[in-house]
Amino acid sequence: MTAPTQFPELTPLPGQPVHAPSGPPILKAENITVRFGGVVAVGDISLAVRPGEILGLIGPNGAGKTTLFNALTGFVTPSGGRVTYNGRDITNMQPQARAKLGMARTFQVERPFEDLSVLENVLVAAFLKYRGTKAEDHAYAVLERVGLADRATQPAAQLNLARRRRLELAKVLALEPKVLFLDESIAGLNPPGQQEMVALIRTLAHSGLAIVMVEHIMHVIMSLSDHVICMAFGELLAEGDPHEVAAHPDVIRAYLGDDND
Amino acid sequence: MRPLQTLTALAVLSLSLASAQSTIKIGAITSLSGRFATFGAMQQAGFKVAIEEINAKGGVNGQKLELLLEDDASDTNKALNAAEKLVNQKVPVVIGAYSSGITKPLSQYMARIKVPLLVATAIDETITKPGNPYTFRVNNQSSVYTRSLIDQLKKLGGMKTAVVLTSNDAFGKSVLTDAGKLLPAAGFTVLSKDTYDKGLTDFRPLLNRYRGQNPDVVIFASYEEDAVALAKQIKEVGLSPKVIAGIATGFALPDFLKGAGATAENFLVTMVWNGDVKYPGATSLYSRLKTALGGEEPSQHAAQSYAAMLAAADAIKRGGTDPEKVRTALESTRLNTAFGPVTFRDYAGYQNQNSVVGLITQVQNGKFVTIGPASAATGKFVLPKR
Amino acid sequence: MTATAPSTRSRPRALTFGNVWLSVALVAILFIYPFVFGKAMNFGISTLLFAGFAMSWNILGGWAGQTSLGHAALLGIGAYSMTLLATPERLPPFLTSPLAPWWGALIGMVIAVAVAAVWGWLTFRLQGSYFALSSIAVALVIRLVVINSNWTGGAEGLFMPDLPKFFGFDLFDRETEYWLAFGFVVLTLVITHLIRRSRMGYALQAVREDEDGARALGIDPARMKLLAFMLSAALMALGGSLYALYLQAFEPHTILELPLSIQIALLAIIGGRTTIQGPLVGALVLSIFGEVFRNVFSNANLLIYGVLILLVTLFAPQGIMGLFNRAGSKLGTAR
Amino acid sequence: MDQVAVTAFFQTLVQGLLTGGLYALIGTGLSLIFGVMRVINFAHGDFLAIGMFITLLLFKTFNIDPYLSLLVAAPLGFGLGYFIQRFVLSRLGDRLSEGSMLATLGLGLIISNSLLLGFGAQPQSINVPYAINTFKFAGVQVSVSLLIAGLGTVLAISALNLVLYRTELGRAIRATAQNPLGAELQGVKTSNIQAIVFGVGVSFAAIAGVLLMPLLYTFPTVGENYVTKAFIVTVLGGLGNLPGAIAGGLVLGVIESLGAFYVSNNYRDAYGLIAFLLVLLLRPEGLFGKTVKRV
Repeated sequence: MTAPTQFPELTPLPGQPVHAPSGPPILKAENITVRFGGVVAVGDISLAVRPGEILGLIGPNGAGKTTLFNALTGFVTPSGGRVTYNGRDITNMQPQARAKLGMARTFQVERPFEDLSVLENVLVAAFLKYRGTKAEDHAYAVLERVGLADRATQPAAQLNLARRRRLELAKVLALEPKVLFLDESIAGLNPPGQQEMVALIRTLAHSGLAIVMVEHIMHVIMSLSDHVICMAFGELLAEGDPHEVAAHPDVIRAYLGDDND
Repeated sequence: MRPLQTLTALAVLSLSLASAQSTIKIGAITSLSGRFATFGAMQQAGFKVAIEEINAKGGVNGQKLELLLEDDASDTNKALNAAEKLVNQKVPVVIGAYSSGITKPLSQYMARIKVPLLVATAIDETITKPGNPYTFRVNNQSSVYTRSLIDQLKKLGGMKTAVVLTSNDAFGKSVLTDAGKLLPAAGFTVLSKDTYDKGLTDFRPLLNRYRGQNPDVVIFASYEEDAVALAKQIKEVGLSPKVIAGIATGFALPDFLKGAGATAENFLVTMVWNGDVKYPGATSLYSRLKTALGGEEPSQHAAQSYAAMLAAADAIKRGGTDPEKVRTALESTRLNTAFGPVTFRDYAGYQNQNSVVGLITQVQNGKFVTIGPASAATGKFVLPKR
Repeated sequence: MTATAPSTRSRPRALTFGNVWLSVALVAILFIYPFVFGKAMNFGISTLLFAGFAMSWNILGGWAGQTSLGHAALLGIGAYSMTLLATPERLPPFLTSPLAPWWGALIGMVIAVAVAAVWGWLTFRLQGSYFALSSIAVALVIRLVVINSNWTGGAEGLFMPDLPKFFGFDLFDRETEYWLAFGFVVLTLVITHLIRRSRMGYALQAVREDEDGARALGIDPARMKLLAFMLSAALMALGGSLYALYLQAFEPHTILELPLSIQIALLAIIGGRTTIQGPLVGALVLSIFGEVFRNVFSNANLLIYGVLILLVTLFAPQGIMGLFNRAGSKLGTAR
Repeated sequence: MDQVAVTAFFQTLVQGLLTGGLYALIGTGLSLIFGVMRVINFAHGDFLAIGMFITLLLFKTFNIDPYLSLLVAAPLGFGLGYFIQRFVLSRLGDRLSEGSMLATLGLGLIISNSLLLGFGAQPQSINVPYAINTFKFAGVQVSVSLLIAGLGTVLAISALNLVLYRTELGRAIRATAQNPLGAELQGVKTSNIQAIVFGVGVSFAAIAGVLLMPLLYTFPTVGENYVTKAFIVTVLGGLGNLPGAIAGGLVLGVIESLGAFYVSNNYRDAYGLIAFLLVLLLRPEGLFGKTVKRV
C-alpha cells in the first residue's frame, strides 16, 4: 500500500471544540432505498442526527446525496426504509407537513421567488410560525442575521450567487426549524463568505439545531461535522468521525480515483 | 342640459353627428358583424329599401325618415349599449335585433324604459309569449313554421312515419317540442327525436339510424351553417324518405341552394316570404331588395325587416314621435305590405304578435317555389324520384 | 456578525395593502360616472360587471397563476341559481315560495364554491396548460347539462321573474343596478388588497412562482390553489347574479360559452394579471375601446383585440399595469 | 342481429373511423408541436380554417380541384407556421410554454377575424361533382371524399413518421423534443427545428382543412369547433405522443359515432369531453402514452 496520501493543507479555522450533541436522535432514517426504474439511486442508507449535532454527507458527484436528501425531506418517496421524526413515522409525509413539524431544507440550485423582494421571500417562510407584522419583524430580524437587511426591497431575481445563498439560508431560518438540511450552501462562496457561513452554522448547531449538511469542501466538513457519512454510487462507503472517514482508503479512492485506473 | 353632460354624452355615446332636426329618427339594431353578419346584411337591405320607399312618397307627416342603424356585433352586451344610445337620441321606436338570444334581454330592457321594440326576425316563442306591452313582433313565432309544415304534410297524405332532428338552441328546441305535439295529432308516428350541439359537423351516425328506421318524412331545424352539411350527408348516407323538410333559418338562406346544389333538390323549406309569393308587390320588393344587396338573392329576413320599417313609419304617422303614443298606435296597426298583412293582436297566449301565414316552398331545379298554402302558391309539390 | 436590534421604525415594509391610492382614484372615477354619464348606464353597468369578473378571475389566474378558461360556468351558476330560486314555476320541490334574489345569489355562491372545490380538487394536480385545457372541458360539460335539462330552461334559457324590492330599491332600476355593480367592483378590489397583505397572498404568489419552493416552506400548493379557486368562484357567482339582473333574460348560448370565459381571462391578462388593479384597468380600457369603435370597426374590433393580446403577451407580460410599474412611477408599484 | 342492423353498425363504425382519422390528422399536428416545444397551440383550429379558405378561394376563382389545392395549402401552411414560430413565438424566450397559450389565443382571433373581413361571415361550401357519389362495399355506403380524406390522413401521418424516424431532420426533431439543451450542445439549431416543427404542425392543420372542405362547409370562426376536438385527441393519445394522437383520434371518432347512433346525440360532445377529463386526471401521459408523466 503506498503511503497514505496527505490531504491538501487544511486552511486553519478557529479551533472551536466540536459541540457535544446530546439527547436522543431527533431524526432517524433506517435502510433508505430509492429506485428510479431499474437504477438504485440510494441503497440501504441509515443515519440519525441529534439536536445540536452536525452530520456531514460527502461523496463524489452522482453518489446519490441529493436523492437521499430529497427522500429525507419528502420530495421523493423512498422505495424502501423508514424515516422517523421524534419517533413519529414520516416516511410518506408531504414536504409541507414536514416543514410544519420543524424540518427545513435549502436547495442545491437556489430557488428564490423571483418576482418577490428579498424581504417578501423570507416573509413567506416567516408566515409559518408568525402572523401579521410580527411575521414581518421576524423576517427582517433573520435578514439582519444573514446580512441581507440592506437589500430587503430588492427583487430576489437581482441577487448575485452569494446573496442568493444567504437568502436560501434566511428563508430556512425564518421557519425556526429543529432539523436543518443544507445542500451545498457553502460551495461557490469566496473564502470570507465561507468563513461567515461556517460561523453561522456553528452558532445554529450551538443553539440546539440538528443539521445535515452536504458539502464538497473537505476542510469545512472536517471542521464542522460531528459525524460524517460518505456515499458512492448510492451505497454507504464509510461512516464515523470526520478525520477517520477522511483517511479511509475507500473514501480517498472514491474521491481521488485509484492509482492504477 | 348642463354643458358638461352634452359634451361628454357626445364624446362617449355616438360619433355620428346629430343630424338636422327636420328628419324623424327611427332606431334599429342588428348584427352587422360577428356570427350573424349574413342576416344583419339582409336586415340592413330591408330597412334601406323601406326608408327609400317612404321618403320617395314624401316621408312621414312631411318629414323625411332617417335610420339610425347600430351594430351589435352578434353580442348581447353591445346590443344593450346600442339600445341605450338610440333611446338617448330620442328615437320613438327601435327595430331589432336579429337573434332571439340578443332580442330577449333587449325586449326586457325596452319594456323597462317604456320605448316600443319592433322585432323583425327573432322567432323564439317566449318573445311574445308572455311578452310585454312594449314588444311587438312582425315576423312569426317558430310554432307557425312547424304547424304550417305539418298541415301541408297532412294535406299531401300517404305518409305515416317521421323523424325530427333539430339544433339544441332555443329555435331548435321549440320546433322539437311543437313537432312532438303536432305530429301525433296529424296521424304521424314519431320514430325518433334528436338534437345536436353547435359546431357538430358529422351527422352521419344519426342519418344512418334514420336510414334504418326508414321514415316517410325527415324534419330538420338547423343552425345557420349546418343546412348544407345535412343535405350533402343525407345523399351520402343514402337516406331517401318521401319528404325531407327544413325549417327556416339555414335552409331558407339563398346560400343553402348555392352550397347544397343538387343535393337540395325537392327539399321542402318553410319560410314566411319568398320572391315568387303571390302577395301584391312581392316581385317588385324582391327586385329592389336584390339591387340593395348588390345582386345577391334576398332572404325572407330582408322582407321581414322591410315590413317592420313600414309598420314603424305607419305608427309614427298615426301616433307622432312620442314613444308611448307610438306604442298605442302600433296596437291598432292595419297594414298590407309586400311581405303580407301586418296586424299586432293578442291571441293564444301571445301578445302583440303579427299572425303570419307560413309558406311551404320546394326546391325545384335550384330555386325555391312556393307550393303552399293554395292562396300564395305558384307551383305544385313534386315527389322526389326514388 | 452582530445581530443589531431590529429598528422597527425606519425599516422597509413588505406587508402593505399595495397601491391603495391608485385604487381610491379608480373607484372615485367610477363613483362620479353616473353623475356625468347618467344616460349611459347600460354601458356603465356592463363595464363594471366585466371589471368585477376580471378581478375575480385574477384571484385564481393572477395570484395563484392558474389560467382558467372556464370561468363562464361559475358566472352561469350564480345567474341560474338566483333566477331559478326566484321563479315560482321552477322552484325545487322542497321550496314552497320563491326565494328573494339576495338569498338566491348567496345560495348560488355556495353552489359555485362547492363546484369549484370538486373541480379544483380534480384538476389542481395538473399544471400550466393542462389546467387551462381541463377548465375548458369542465365548463363545456356544465354547459351541455344546462342545455339539455328542462328545469334550467334548456336552450331557451330563463326570463327574470318580478323580484321584491331590495331595501326599498327596485332591482330592475338601472340606477340601483349600477350601484350594486359598483359595490361588486369595490368588494373584489378590497378583497384583492386584503389578499395582497395577507399570509394567503404571499402563499399564493410563492405557489405561482415555484410550487416545490413553496412546499419546502410549509405551503401546500393544492390547498392554496383550491382556496383561491373557491374565493374566485364565490365572487364570480355573485357577479353572475348581478349580470342576470342586468340582462333580465339569458340563455346558455349567451352566458355559458367558451368565448365569454376567454374574454374575461383576457381582460385580466391584458390589464396585468399579477397586479391588483390590472384587471380593473384592463376591463375599463377595453370596454371603452369596444364601445367607442363598436360601429366604426365592426369585425375589426376582435381583430384589434387579437393583436392587443399578442403584443401584451410578447412585449408586456405584466400587462398595462406592468408597463405602469416598469415606468418607475412615483406612485409605487401597483403590485 | 339481423342483416340491416349489422350493416348499420359497420356503416357507423367505418364512418366513425374515417372521421376519427381526420380528428387524428388535426390532433397529430397539435401533438407534434406540444411534443417538441411544450406549446399548446390554441390557434390550431384557425389554421385549419385557413386550409379550408385556401381551397375555397382556389376553387371559386381558378376552379382548381380541392385536392389539388393541397399542393398550395400544405406549403403555405408550413411557411406560415415557420414564420410565426421563428419571428413571433420565439420572442417569448423561456416563457414559451405558458406565454404561447395566450399568444396563440391572440393569433387565433387575428386569423378568424381577418377571414371574417376578407370572406364575410356566411357559410360557404364547394360543390364538387364527385363529392356526393358514394362507394358501396358489402352494404356499407361511404362517401368518396370521406375515403379520400382517410387516405390523405394515412399518407400525411406515414410521411411524418418517415421523416421523424428515417431522416437526419427527424433525429434532430426528436432530440430537441427530449432535451433542447442537449440537442443544442450537439450542434442542433433548436430555434430552427422548432420553427420547422411548428410549420409542419400548421401544415397538418391546413391539410386537414383541405380534406374537410369538400365534405363540409366553412365560415371564418369554424376553427372554434375543431380546436376542442384537437385538444381531446392529443390528450387521449398523450400530449406529444404521435402514435397516441392517431389512436386517440380514431377512438374519439368511433366513440362519438357509435354513441350518437346507439345512445343519444344530445350529449354527443359530452362523451369526448368526459373521456378527455378522465384521461387528463388519471393518466396524463395518455391512453397509449409511454412517455414520462408530464405533470
